Amino acid sequence: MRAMRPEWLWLPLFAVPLVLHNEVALTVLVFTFILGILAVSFNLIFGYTGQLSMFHAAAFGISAYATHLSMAHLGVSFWIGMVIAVVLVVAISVVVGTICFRFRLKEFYFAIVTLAFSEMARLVILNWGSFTNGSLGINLTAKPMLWLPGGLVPVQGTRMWYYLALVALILTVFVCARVVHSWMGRSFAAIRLNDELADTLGINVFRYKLISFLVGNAGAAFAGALYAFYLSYVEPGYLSIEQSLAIVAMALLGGREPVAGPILGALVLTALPHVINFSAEVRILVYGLILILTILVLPRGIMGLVTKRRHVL
Amino acid sequence: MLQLVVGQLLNGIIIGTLYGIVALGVTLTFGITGIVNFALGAFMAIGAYVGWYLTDGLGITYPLAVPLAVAVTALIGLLADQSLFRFTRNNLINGLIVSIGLISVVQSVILMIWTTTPKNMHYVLPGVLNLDWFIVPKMKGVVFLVLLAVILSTYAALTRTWAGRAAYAFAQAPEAAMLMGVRTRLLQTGVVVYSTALAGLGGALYASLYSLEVSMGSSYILKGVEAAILAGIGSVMGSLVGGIVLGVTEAIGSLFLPQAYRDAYGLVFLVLILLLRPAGLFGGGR
Amino acid sequence: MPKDHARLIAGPAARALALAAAIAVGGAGSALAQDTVKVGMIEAQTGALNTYGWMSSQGARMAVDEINKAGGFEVGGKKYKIQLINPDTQGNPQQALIELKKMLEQEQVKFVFGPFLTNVYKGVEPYATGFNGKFLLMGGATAIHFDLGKPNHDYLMRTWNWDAGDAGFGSLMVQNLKSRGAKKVAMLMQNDAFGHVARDIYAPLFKDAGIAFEEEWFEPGTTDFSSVLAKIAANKPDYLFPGYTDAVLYDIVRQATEVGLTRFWLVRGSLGPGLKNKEALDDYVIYIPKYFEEAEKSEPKVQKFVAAYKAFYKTDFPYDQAPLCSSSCYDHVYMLTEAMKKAGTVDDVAKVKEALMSFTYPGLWNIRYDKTGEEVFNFDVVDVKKGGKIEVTHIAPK
Amino acid sequence: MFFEVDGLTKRFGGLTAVSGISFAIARGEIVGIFGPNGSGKTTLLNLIAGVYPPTAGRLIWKDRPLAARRPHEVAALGIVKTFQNPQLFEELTVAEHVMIAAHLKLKRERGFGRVATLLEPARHDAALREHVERVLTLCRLIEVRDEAAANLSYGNEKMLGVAMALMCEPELLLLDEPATGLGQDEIGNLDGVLRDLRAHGTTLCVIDHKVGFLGGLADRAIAMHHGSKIAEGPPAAVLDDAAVVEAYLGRRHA
Repeated sequence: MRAMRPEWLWLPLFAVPLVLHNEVALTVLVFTFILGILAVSFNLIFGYTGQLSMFHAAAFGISAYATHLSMAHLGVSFWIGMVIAVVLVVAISVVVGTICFRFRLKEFYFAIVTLAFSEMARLVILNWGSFTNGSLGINLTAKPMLWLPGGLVPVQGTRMWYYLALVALILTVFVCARVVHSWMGRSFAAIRLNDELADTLGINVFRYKLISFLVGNAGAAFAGALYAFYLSYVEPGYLSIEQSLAIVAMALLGGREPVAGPILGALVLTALPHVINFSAEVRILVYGLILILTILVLPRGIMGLVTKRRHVL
Repeated sequence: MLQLVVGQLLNGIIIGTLYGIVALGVTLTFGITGIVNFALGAFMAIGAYVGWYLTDGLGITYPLAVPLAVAVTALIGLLADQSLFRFTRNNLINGLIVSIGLISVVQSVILMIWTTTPKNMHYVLPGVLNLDWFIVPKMKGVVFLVLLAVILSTYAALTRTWAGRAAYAFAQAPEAAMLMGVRTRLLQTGVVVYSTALAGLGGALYASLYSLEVSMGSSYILKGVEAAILAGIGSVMGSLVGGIVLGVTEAIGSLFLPQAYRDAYGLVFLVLILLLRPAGLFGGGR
Repeated sequence: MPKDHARLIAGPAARALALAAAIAVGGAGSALAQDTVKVGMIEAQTGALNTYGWMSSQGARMAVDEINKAGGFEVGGKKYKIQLINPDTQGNPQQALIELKKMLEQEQVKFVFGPFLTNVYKGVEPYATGFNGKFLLMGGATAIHFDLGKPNHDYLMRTWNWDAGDAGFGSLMVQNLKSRGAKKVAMLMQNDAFGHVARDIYAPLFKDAGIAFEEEWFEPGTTDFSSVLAKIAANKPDYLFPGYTDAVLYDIVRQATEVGLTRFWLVRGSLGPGLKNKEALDDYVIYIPKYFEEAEKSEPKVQKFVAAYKAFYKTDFPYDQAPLCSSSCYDHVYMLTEAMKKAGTVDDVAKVKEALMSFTYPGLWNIRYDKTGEEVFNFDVVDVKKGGKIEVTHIAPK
Repeated sequence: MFFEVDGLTKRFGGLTAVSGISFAIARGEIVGIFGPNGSGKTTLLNLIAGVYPPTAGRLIWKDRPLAARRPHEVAALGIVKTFQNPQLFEELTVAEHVMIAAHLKLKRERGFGRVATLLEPARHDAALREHVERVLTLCRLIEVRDEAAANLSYGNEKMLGVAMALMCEPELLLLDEPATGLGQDEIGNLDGVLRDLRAHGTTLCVIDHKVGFLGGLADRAIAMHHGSKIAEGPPAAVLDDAAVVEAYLGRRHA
């Protein structure tokens, strides 16, 4: 295996748009990649540190709005706007995370309190009409600009977005993999294993829980900005509970590890309704069964079929 | 103004009992099986739809339809426990996801049978009781009394009967309880089914007050969970009080603050309680 | 651990490719069959706000079924059948976008009905605009109103009566309300896209009419309104202006009467809530595009439709908001085929649009399009009095 | 003095788990704390490790009051405690478990510089792995280094707990009933490992109710009963102490 550097395995994905001239399939993949960023970053908190955060959709949505608003009101470019959004989300996460972890909220309590915070965020965005246009949402006409051979060009069209999203996803997986496969990832693992033990082993549980929460939400913010500007529309639905649950489902379905596992979940949940034309009732049924069977039959997700044993480090 | 406040105080208490009955189910299930059954909202919907169908569809008299609806719900609860929850005991996340999956399954079945158009049961007991300082719809009053009675008798049963004490003991110290001869399997199944029955009752009564649509349970399970945590998971009377606190917070909140934020008032309160008193209002150490 | 790392990337890559291929084939497989006209319908069949979309599909399915059973319709000496493509957007912009792309790029659909939901419309609008001139999007979403006539939006038509403007019924309704001596109106609207549009339309209309106006909002999914209604009742408004789907109206009207609010004025929703509470209320004034209960007696066409509906869906005919969408969409399908006959083409979008805007279709409703592409039809103001006595005023907009 | 416990008391509500205990530990010795179940041994250990704050009394570490509040701070100062029942990932290998425990060592060596290592995790891990080898050898786990924890014998599970604690390079290692549930030869093995540890300069404080094992190992014994110290001295003497005999035999004959 030494012969081949693993990163090379991404290469086929770069070839897809060249061989596959299918708008719909590419669109599904673009959404998959962006939601993949969301799921992978969520999994850092959930799969590796063992904290069931319900704040992920909020980070995703807040960033989508913040990116647009900073572009609209500060006149900055998409990329700067995104950085501002990420910073904002991280700042909010510091507050939320500090409250949750200082008070040692665990498991379900953590889930509920983070859920509460994301609901509050949703309600604020929904009702702060003058700023967010409330429930009508906002159409985003601006496009991210990129320096490419040929100067500064706007990212538009499915193919350009495909490559942007793919690179963003690889970046995210790379960063998460680096964190997970390092001493920091081992600290996360220790906390997931048993935070009292981690504590007696000299690991500052509060600090590392917070770090994973911040890094994860920063990933969500990254995804949120891309998603909103690919769809060219942002609405309060981004922060809905359904969205949070969908993210959890992606992580579980894909597999909590290895790092890229959740991408499979994102792929299946994004593509399924479009691949098979179920009637609405059947589709809901299938979705429910997927969740149930994943837990009862595929506890390690789709990846569990491929990887032999659980690799936590 | 004072009259308005007093009126909403009472109104909040009444609405709170509906949260309370769900909270009770949440708290019992969590205490005994270590999972949070989010599908209780779906079971509430089952109770509501079956109750509605029995009365308006089959013309069974409502007072008879309610227990029947509860029975049907409990039966489905038993089915769910044996086929699903049995495998997720004491695994919080798995239990959570499975119950969420179950919600979709239930919703899809309801859609297949009764479509998405909202259902409205004929008025069982129309009209209001007008004490000039407080107006309460008669049916709402009845629902309140029934739910109150059920919650109180559940409390009595848990504290006075052997099975109840066994359940309590188990919630405190499973191993010890097992040594005392508590039959874990049976107890856990019993509690899961009972909590679904409670949800079913809540639903069947709900049907007489509000119109039904498939996702009706989702807001109530959230409120139920909030109430349960508010009170401190594991406390029976607490779940009632928790529900009432939540109901009152919302009712009074909607008076002085925009109704649009109603759902947030309870949440803010919940977070504060959790931070100031992690074990909840009534819980011991967590 | 490079081995593991390798695997974790190989997995997704392989599967992504496989699936992409799957979809690609699926797309290619369904090439245009001869003498079928594909009609798309992009509506929410499930989700919190699915009523309109779901019922619309019901009407469209009926019409398509009837037309095909009758052997199709004839354009330029050739018989065409209709293939209805009717996925579920779940009210989710992402899924709607993908489904619309499927219709336009794989199925080569040229005529799409829907969406009713504003967020869905806004989600697909940027993409749809890129297809301007290549297809028609005939939707009921309030937001469509604001885009009609904009450059590159020739593909848009709005298939619902519009409150505002000269041809709109909003001002007529407000006049009607003023004539009832209303001085103070309290609005209780769902906190979503339409709710806000309604506020923006009616607040000024009330102002012009010299009617005082207060607003309250509630979250979708709310069922108990007693607190906010008590608050509203304390201000003693002459009329309550609640919104806006039957899913909430039944609860609002019932609970309003319980706190002593007995006069209602609605621009969306149905008679159902009013009739159900007829004993408790004094006045329930509602805009209804078509008062079925009455029309059924007088108009054979409506009789036929109701019968057909019962037969097709094997259910009773629910006399409320929903059938209105279904009947209008039933008409829309027929009207589209008529337009194609007039235009003598089933794929020249511009010609068909021109034809659509050139005539009044005498279906269940008398539908025509105004110059902007906005639908106009006669409507009724129905007034339910205490005890269920009903007064109907027929209004035909200019 | 290396480490001193001075009038340490812990009450849980009405129950007094530890009352006014005082003793000292010298560098390099093995102190054994006896006591029947429920005599407050484990609570005492948890108090030292910072798991709970004491109700009264002080801890003195190298002649200074122990400033640390939380266990991880205590561990950072060099006092590490093992768990009575090992807490393990069943799917992780022995070596990986010990790697998890390497955090403190890394922190000591690199401080915040360790953040930089995120850029090249693979490289500095190599150094760490050598250290892991050493610890595993010391704990006689080297043969099973690549076994998943699920396949370990109970004895090795507990030994792995010790290895993880050792990875923190403690100056004072607190062992919570290391011999409980072990068979004779496993105890023999444990005894050997602990003696080796002392030889490497680690100070040990071991609590157990296995009189035989601890009596043979400890340089000095402390006997506890109902939360208080009832005897202290050379193990043999302590074990002959009337009060101690009563605490044990009294119940054995009851």
